[in-house]
Amino acid sequence: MMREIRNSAGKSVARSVAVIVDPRQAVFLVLILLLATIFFLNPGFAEPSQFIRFVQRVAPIAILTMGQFFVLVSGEFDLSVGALIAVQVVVAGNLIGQDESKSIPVLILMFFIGLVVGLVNGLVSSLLRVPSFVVTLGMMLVLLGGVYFVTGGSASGNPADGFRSIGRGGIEGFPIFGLMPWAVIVLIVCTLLASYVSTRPFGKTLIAIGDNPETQFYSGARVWWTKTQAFMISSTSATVAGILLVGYAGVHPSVGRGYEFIAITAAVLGGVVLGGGRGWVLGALAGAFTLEALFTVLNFADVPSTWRDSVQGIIIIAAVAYSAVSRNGIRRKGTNSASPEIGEGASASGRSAQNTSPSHD
Amino acid sequence: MVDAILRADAVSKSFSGVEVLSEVSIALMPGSVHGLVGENGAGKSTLMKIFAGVYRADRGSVWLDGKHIDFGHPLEAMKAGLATVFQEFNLLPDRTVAENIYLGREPQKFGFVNSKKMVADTGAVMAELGIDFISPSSRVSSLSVAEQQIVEIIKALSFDARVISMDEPTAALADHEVQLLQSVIARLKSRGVGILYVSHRLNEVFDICDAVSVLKDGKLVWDGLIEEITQPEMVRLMVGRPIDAFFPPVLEGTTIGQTRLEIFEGGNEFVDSINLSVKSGEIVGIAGLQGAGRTEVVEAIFGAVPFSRGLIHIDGVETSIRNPRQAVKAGIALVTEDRKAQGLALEQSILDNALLTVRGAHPSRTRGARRDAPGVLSSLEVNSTNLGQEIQFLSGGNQQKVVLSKWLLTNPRIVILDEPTRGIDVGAKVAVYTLMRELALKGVAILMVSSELPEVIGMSDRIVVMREGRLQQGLGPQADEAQILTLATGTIALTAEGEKS
Amino acid sequence: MSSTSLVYIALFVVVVIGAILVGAEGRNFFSTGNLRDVFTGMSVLGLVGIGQTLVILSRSLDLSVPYVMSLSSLIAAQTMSSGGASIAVGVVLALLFSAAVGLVNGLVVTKLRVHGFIATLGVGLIIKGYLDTTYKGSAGSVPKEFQFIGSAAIGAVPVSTIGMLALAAAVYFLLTKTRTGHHIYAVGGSAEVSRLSGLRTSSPVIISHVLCSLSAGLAGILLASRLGVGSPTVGTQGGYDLLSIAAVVVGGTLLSGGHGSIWGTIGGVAIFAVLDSVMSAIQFNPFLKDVVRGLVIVVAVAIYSRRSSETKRVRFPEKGK
Amino acid sequence: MNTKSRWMAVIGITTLFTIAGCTDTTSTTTQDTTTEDTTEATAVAESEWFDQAVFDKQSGEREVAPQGPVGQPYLQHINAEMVSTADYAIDGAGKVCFANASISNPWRVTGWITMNQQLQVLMDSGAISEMETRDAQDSDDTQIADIDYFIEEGGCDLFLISPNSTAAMTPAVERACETGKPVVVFDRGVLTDCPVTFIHPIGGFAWGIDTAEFLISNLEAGDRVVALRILPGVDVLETRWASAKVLFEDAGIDAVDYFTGADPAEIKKIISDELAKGDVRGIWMDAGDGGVAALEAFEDAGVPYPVMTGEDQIAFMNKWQATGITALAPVYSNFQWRTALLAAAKIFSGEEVPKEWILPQQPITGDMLEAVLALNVGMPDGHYATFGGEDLPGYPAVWQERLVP
Repeated sequence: MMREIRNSAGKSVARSVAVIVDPRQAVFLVLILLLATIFFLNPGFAEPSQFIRFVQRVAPIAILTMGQFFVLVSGEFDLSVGALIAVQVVVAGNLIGQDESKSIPVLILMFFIGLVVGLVNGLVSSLLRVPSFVVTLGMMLVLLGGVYFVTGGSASGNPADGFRSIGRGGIEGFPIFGLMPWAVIVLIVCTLLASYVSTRPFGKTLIAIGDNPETQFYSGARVWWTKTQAFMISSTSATVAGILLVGYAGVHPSVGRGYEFIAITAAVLGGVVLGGGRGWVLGALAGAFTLEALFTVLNFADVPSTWRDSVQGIIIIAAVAYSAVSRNGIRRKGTNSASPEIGEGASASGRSAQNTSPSHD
Repeated sequence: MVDAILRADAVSKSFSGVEVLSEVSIALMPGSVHGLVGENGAGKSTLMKIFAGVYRADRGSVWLDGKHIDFGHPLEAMKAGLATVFQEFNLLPDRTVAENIYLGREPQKFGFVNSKKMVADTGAVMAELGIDFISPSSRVSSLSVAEQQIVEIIKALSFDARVISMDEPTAALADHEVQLLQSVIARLKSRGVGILYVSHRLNEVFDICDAVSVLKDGKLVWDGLIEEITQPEMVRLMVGRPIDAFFPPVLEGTTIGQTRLEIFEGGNEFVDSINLSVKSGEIVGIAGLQGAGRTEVVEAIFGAVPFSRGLIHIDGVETSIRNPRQAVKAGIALVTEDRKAQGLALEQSILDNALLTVRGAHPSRTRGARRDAPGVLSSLEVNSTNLGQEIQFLSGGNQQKVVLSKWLLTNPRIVILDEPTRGIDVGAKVAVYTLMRELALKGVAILMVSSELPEVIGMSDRIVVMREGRLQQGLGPQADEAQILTLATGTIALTAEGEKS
Repeated sequence: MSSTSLVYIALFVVVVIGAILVGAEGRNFFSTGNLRDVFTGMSVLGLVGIGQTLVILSRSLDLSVPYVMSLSSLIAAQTMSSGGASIAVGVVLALLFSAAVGLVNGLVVTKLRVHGFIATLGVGLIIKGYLDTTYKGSAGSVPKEFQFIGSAAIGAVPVSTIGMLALAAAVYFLLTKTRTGHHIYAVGGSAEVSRLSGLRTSSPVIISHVLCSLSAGLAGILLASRLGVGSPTVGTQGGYDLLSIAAVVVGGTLLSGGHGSIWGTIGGVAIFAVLDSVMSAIQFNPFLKDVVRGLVIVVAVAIYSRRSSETKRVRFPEKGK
Repeated sequence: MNTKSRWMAVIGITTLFTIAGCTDTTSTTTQDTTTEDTTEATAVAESEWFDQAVFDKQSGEREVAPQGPVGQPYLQHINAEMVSTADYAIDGAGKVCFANASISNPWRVTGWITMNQQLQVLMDSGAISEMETRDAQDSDDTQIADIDYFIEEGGCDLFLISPNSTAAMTPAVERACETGKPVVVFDRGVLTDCPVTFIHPIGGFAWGIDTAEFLISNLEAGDRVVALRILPGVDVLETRWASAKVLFEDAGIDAVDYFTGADPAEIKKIISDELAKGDVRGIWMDAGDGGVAALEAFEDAGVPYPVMTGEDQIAFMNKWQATGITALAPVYSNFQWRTALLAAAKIFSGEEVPKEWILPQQPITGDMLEAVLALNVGMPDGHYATFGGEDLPGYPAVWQERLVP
């Protein structure tokens, strides 16, 4: 039924309402309420020109979250994206510098770097059978250490404004919004791409792999390659996020720090189940917006900055607990959800892992 | 007359609004074996799980030794002397046999686990049952499927239970192991233990049960002594329609054509010198004991654990199959022995499962398959209201039908079925057999592995028997069980098991 | 070969290479001071790793440890500042609070069915907020006699490390010789199987979470005694959340739960301690230290997973094999 | 801070839960405690770091003309009480053991580079034989172990310590002192006077005073100032805010503070939200890292630049020059890294050094900007203008390429 809603979501108003009231899609409800709170605390924020700025700001983390989505539904983790963003930001800063003409070649290089990182993550975890949590943790350390080593802890300077305008500038005199940021357009493109890919055989196979990799192996799917592609999507999304961030904020090795956790949290808020097999890319997108909206509410409400982490922690747990418990209510039988598993679907022994479905005969 | 040791009075149970048990009453006498039969979805397992304390009855009451019981937890049931052998394997691969058997009630000394005693006691129980081929301290992951099933049963016995309910205990067992189990059951009967016995193998039910209850759609449709009912009558009660021919005959116009699949001297670390051929339109049955290497052969052909020696020819062309993907591309389909672990993605919808293989191996054909899927599914009578439903909520029979659809949508030239009817109801079995005949008619080459000798004999055009990883000589369709067993067991029974322990 | 023995082979290799590198610097790796440096490096990470092993065995994980450590260091230091008898009170209080956090983690994971990753991340954030708001820097003070625990050593082995190893032994005992231990393995292996075998599947998970927070609390107290004060950042400084998980997996324990050993973790901890000590001794570029750590983690686990690929009984070995 | 709207948020969030159906006790109860503690906590926060005595001391030191060689600020000192180091004198070169907190931020990297160039000079001059460094990577525990290692194994003639935190490092530093070898502490202090000398710029209160007074003099009462702070709990940073906060309150400046982790993206988000709330007239930073992003937020929002205090970080200084804003660049004199080694050399040769070596801490004002930038041509964004290494070998290339040893 969830999937039924998924397939048709957005196609008709009635259905989208159905999505919002569906307990497992609580994220949309939460998002709407948070936005309402923002508008209430600061009516000016509701003006299109202001609101589009908010969207622009969320774009990088939203894109990152959608990338993370593909890794998570396949039952894996990608902890390396934050560090990869830092790398990309610094690469842009140091290689483009003030010479705009270098933008295109460096862009190509950045995407290449991203793909290589994803490829390594994917191959090491799928072929060498190292849990992705470990691989990407190692990759995170390598990338961070590397970027600090190369840059001596600080970039030489910001890249040319022309390059930065991708994340900073936009189309002037755009109807309604005044300025339509490029970042928003990039976000829209990425969203369309992501939701398309996730409904393609690739996307469906990926989710099924997250559910039961052994079955996919016996069904003739290239499990290792499909998963590797997921990691490459994730690291590409990190690259795009990096490009937007270097534009939006400029160069600093600390850009992207902790984004891996934000992205995973956002995806989970959006109904993606860690361990794989369940999730909806638009849910993940909504999760990212929810999280950022939450931060904004906290800013507007003058909650002391030191308390923000606490509120964030509570919201995350509450939201995830709610959807977990409600899903569980629907599945009636609390199978292994009492002991959640890390994304280790691949290594879980087929039989004991599959003991967990209710058989009604 | 003696009182029932276990009695259910008008027990009812519903899941998400669907009533799977309504007003069911049965009485189990001490020292008797009480059969519980019915199609999948009839409510057998649910009833057992209520006895076992896994579920609570919505209405009605359960009485053990005349005491009203309402277990909130499996442990309470076991402690009360009501042990259950579940259909799925409930063992921890990373733990030893003894640790598995005493899980949750490890013997203690000064508050600490007494491992010595644990191993000793396990050994004792096994000795009592004459099981010498499993070591109490070996890891479960190192045991064969049958051995694991036996450990399951030992586990239940190790509670000196007064009632033991067994859900499909022989599903994974080869015939000689079934006999072993039956001797165990006889011993338990003589001790006055009451046994609740769920099985789809009707011969078995008639062999060992004293009384039987037939369930259909959650209701008790027949209850009485085994002498009072005949097998066809029982089938009629279960499926609601008479099944005249249990094994459908070869369809009109089926012709056995060219050799489709041929293996020369195939071998790897599990099997050796495999020479096997299947012609188009032909159904070849592979018989043999558990652990004789049957599954290993089909997994080798399918590339899951590929041959490291020998050649595979398909339609006379040498074909290299290093992994399942290459097999699928070559037009081979494998309906695996373990449906849930290797055949399905349980949290995905019926439709997504039916499209698994196409999406995974032939993405370009997805659009077409997406169109055909509903037709194929309904042709197999997958009785499910909407294809968006998660497959884990379907009965075993329907799940198996979805697995078959998943393969049919790839239009295979060679179909391999490994224990295709394990743990599924009579109706579904017939559907599988019929499908096999239809595929044969279409000229598909079919290779079937089965532990149920009647099935092998009833369906095969040709039978090959495996023992200790090698093929014995082939037999014609007229082979009888005795011939097969002699080939399968060799001179001494249990050799296959013996040398594995 | 068991993965634990692999860990110690790996450790041996690291020590040999390290000794050579240090020797090249004209130093003796096996000198008292250097060994003490290594052992000291093991103590705190070891304590956290022991706890982390328990939660991971029960198929969860704990990202809140750094904050628990900081919290407990502060509670301990502030209570002890009056000296004398208050030392015991401080230790007890710190452990009580730690245990409480572990209890919350365990309940959120089991009762609210929140994945351990999110649950402990969230709880960690909640504590972080409290620490950042309440403490503007280090607080309290630890009496001299208690600081002794952090600095004292028998020969090359610090008392704290001996304590850590004692705890490891105790946990080893718990895992192998008590029902609780057996059930932690069982639930980590398969919750459903354990449930049908009559276990209350939530209790092992909750217990392992409580014990994990307790050992993190102990680590915090140890840090307090070393620092002489409580610090709201001491836990995060060391990055103990991910580092402890890394130590556990380098120790051969499976993240998927149900399989692993405490001595493996100690081995993993030792590997990291030796690495750090060697890299410091040869004045290795600080930025590159993380690169080395990252590579070691991945390579180690890659090697284990190669070896531990489950082997069926071979009936027909390949010729030449 | 406006309690009404805080309550608003709390109510908003709590309703959120109830509607989202999150009625489980854990979350709601914790929710309540959140609100209660908030008020308490902020009450605590007021008093923590502010110390009137230190405030007055540093306020005074700002006015004092530093002693020592002109044009060599790294050798100058303020209100110095000289102590003899004759007992520590050694013949020939000595070995320095440097327990460094970390080089994990641009300021420390710059100092570290300068220090190593200074080391070359002192090694060539035969004052120092070698310097062995252990980097604690921002961990108190590691640095304590490092110091103990040096005591046991270093064969050190002098311990040079840049503490990762003040109180926590005290016991270890005391152990170092007990060896009888000279101990030199710089940047952050320790709670013991056993070190031969403690080298540091005037301090955080001075920073707070300079910056706050600058903003106050360029703003009117009631103006809104956003204070961007890197992270809580670090004394050298907290004192900067503690003093500035007090002055802002007295002057009726409405200052709200945030922690940014020096992440420019975070900084930009915060400023954008603040601008959405209302006009922001001033930006105050406890460290200049990320100051550029703050200014860009104003550009993107299309509102006039604020009055701003950043730091002598090149990125900020360049932006300052480019935009011509009204700004001040307070300094936490980076050249102290160099002074530390020079002090070591003096001690080896038995020259007297100040017991507390207070270095000049001269903020960079608008009229100095040109001159300062001229000395830092081609330096990377993360470089600090008062690195004070202009006369050292390798200048400017080493700093431009940022060659980290």
